[in-house]
Amino acid sequence: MIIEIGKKEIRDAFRNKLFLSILAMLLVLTVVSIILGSYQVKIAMDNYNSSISFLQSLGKAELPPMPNLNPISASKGFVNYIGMVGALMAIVLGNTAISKEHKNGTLRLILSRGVFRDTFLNGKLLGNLAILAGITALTGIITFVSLIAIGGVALTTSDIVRLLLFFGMTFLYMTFFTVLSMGIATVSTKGSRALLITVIVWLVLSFVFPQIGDTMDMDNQIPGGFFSSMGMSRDQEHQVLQQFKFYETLRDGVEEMSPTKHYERISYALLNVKPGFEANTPWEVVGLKWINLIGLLAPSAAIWLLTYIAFLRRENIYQSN
Amino acid sequence: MNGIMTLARKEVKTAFRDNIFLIIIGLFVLLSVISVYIGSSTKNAELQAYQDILHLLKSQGATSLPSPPAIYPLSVLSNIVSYVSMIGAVVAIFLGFESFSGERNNGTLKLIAARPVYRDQIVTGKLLGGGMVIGVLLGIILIFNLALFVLVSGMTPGINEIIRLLSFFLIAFIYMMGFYAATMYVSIKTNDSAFGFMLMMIIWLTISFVLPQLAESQRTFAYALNATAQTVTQVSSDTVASKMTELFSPAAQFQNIGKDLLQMIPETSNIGLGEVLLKQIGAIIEILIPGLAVLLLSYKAAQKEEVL
Amino acid sequence: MLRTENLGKKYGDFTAVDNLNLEVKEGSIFGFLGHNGAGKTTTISMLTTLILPISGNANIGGYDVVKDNLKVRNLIGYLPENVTLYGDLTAVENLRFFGKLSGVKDVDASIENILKLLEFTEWKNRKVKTYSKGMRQRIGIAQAILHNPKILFLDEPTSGLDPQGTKELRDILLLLNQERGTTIFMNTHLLSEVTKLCTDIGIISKGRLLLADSIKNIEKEFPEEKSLEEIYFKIEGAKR
Amino acid sequence: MKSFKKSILLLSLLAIMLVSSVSTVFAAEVSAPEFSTGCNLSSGENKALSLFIQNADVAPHSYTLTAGDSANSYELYFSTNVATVKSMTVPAGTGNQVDLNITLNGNASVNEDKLTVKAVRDDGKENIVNLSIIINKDYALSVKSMLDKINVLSGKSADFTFSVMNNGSQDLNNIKIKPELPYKWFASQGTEAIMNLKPGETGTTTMKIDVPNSQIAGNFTAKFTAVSDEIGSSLISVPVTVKTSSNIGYWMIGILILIAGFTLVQFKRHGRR
Repeated sequence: MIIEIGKKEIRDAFRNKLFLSILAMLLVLTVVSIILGSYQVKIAMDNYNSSISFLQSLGKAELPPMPNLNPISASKGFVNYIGMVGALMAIVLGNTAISKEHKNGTLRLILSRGVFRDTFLNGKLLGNLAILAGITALTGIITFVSLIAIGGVALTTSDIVRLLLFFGMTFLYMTFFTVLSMGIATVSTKGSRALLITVIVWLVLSFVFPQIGDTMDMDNQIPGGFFSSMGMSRDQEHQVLQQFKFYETLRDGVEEMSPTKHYERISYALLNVKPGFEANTPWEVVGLKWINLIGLLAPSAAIWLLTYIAFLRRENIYQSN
Repeated sequence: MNGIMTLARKEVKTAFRDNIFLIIIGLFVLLSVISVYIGSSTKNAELQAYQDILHLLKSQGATSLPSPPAIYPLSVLSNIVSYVSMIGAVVAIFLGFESFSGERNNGTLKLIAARPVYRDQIVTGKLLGGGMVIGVLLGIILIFNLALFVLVSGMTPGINEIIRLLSFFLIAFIYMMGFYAATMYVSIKTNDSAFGFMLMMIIWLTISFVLPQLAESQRTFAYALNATAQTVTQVSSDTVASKMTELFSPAAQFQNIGKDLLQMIPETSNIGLGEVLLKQIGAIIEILIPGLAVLLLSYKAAQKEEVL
Repeated sequence: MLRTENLGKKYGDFTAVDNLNLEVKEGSIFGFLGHNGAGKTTTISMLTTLILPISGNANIGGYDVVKDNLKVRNLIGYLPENVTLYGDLTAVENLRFFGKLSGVKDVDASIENILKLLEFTEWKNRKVKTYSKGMRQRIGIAQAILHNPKILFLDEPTSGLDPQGTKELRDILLLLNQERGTTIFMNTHLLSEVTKLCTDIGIISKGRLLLADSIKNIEKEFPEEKSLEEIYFKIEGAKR
Repeated sequence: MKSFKKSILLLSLLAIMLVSSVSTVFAAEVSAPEFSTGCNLSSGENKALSLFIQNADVAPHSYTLTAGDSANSYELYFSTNVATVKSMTVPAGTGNQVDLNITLNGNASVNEDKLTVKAVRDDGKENIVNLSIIINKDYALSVKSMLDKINVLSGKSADFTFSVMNNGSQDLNNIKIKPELPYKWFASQGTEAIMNLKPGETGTTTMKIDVPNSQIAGNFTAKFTAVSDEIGSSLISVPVTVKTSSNIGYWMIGILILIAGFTLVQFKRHGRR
């Protein structure tokens, strides 16, 4: 039963123009960012190697570390695009999954056929997750192929595991927005309103919260950094920061509420975009960043359970607008 | 003219009755207030730190004291630039995405068209109505910000600052109206308001984030290259590639103007308003042109029969 | 009051209205009959200046619907099918908006009058989205007659209404016709509607006018048919 | 980008400090191999020597710089301001300054060393300057962290213990540990602790470092030097792994379990439908 509903979801999605156009855009962006990234990796690699040999020829022993030149950081741009376009696509997918049934009145037809409501929801989720998984896999393949073909780099096992884990996170991130969107569409009676609300929630989670976090970082307020522009000593810096302790706590709390931030943090760590994780094995990175993994998983699960309850208890789900 | 005003007033009224729209407005105002508050606190801390340093030096008997940090009052408000370019655009989209398709679904578009008003007047009325809402919104933010600015930082803005601030809000208005006009055009063309909305969201994402991101990645790339070789050659921060990419993004242009107007860049902080505007004339035109183009297209599209 | 000559409209290859010749006398209630897709709504849209005919012409109260569209719009009231109005505005606000668009001088007084006439004063300050279908239809009528039009166009006015609502609507229309002398032009596919309300009818099928006359004349013309329903099916059947 | 800028700033400060403390040597058009005084160098110490390249020719020339022929092993590189250079172009009739940066690697085998600096002009002309380098064995200070690696939770503090050794032949006074910490980290205790060490003596000191609440999990390095009145030690890096305090994670899991329980109750009470 679940499988049948899931299959129908997949068929439906590939007839949804909006979904298809966003998907196309996402794929184009993936290709562009990966190709650009691969080229940058290639050029930067060449450049680094020549500058290293130059420094060695000078007898300099302390060589500069490779600054973000690891091959897998080519996916960095991809993190941002998934954060925006991928989330939007997931929202469209989840919203249409529910709202089209309302609109066409097919919800009555399905639920009068001996399908439990939870089975119905599970089938929908399964179908949509399958689509997301397919998209993730596709972008993953594009990344691998272009890294090897264009970047011309040999990936180590660790690199491959890191990339695979990163695509896993991407899947989880998109899943969150699909679940959120399905949840809101289930609770709301009007499909287009539900879409609006979901988009607002997305805006708040993905842009507003991180932006507040940035704004609340004092050092971000002045180009070049506040403390260094004032020539402040570390003691003074600490004193000033002590005064803003409440800020700092608030700022953390705000950022912790954003799945986008969690996704970004764990992805940057996995992709070595942020320095400090080069020496760790992929699994150690996940271990260090487990909070972010939970931050991606727990909200999805919680929203899904709440959706169950809402759907189970509702009597007016058949209304068409 | 009367008809246009009636239409415009109705737009304003329905906008402020819509709960979701009110939430967004609330968010917008709240964010700008928070940002000013933080900006002001930072400036205060900065001044405080300067006083501390002075005190320390005097106690050590130093005779040459450092000059006070160059504080440009308006840079306190600088976070507004990113909020307007981000949420401001979304507000404009929310305002406009049902302007025609919604009325079409209600059947009210037919009712209006059967009254003694011309179709272009309907478009003008809606544009005016949207303009009034956006104007009111920016006005609220302006007042809030000014009040908070004076309250928290204790500085009083001079004539020069006020003129700069006003011209920034004027450009913000033009920027948001551009988005509103584009959304209205999409709304005229499509029946499915959800589709139109998502389409505009994608366009917004592209010009506000994707393109600047591409430009940025080109820029940091050029920088990373130099850092590796440990040769700090003076690279102009704009590479050709990044400049080209930004050309397609009114959002980036808007931010550039905003940074100049709100004294975020020391070099342009003290030059006259006219000079700033002259320097950014290309950017201003770039913000203006797409909006005007879609507006004309809207007038044309509204004449068609299928519009109803 | 209303006259069309060879009025025609095509959408691509599809002929929606084909050489329509109609005349509606002042003070009559004209029922425009036809099944779904016959061209009723297209006709009403041309008459209310919403779309342009590709051939022929039509005039209302002596004004051409294409050349003098603004003058025509002043003469007519129009209620399309399934209008929900502005849900977030109250009845009064909706009416004030449409009244002002029609250039009504003392809007508030006219609204007061209309609402009294329609016995709606009780709910006038509630948001329209809280109304039932019947109430909404009444406000729909109110906006259409607010500016005291000479002729009122109604597109399937009773669709979706319950019998009670249908009867109320009928009473309102009769009242309007008798007290203000408003000419009424209404599209419908419900025969029962026509018999109870109309003085004249036109029957349209596939864009062609099959018959247009007063009910009295039609009954004379078809003596052996007992009801309008039979007459309708006979004409429909004969042309098919 | 910010850290990059910061490090540039730091480097330039360092350069200015070094330049002001060192004598200047001229590399003129003279090809004669003469000795110039170089510098006093302690082990682990960075010094920069300013050299001038004078182009007396009527055409601009590019000079390729090399340094070598020394008994001890040094880390050497040339720089202008803070950028590393291997060659430089000097306009006709003018001179350009270039800094030679020297650090002693390991222990010195000879105490009086020489260094040959060669500037090869693009037309093949060679200028050679011989610098004398005197290794100062009186003062030598080294610092070691007792732990190779430190783990700490964000929002908590960690103790760093160091052993400081006087390897020289003179007393060292007022030895302090100077930290270089990541952004927003702060040494709350131990910065003021002072040690005096006799030659060959080893002392230990502890420093408490607060890691801010806002620090997200990851690997960082904290850098330290020991500084006495007489001399500074070389910089040591201690890797620090920050783990996020688990509270937020447990909260999230707790709420999830709560919701799951609630869902279960709902299903039990109302059944599936």
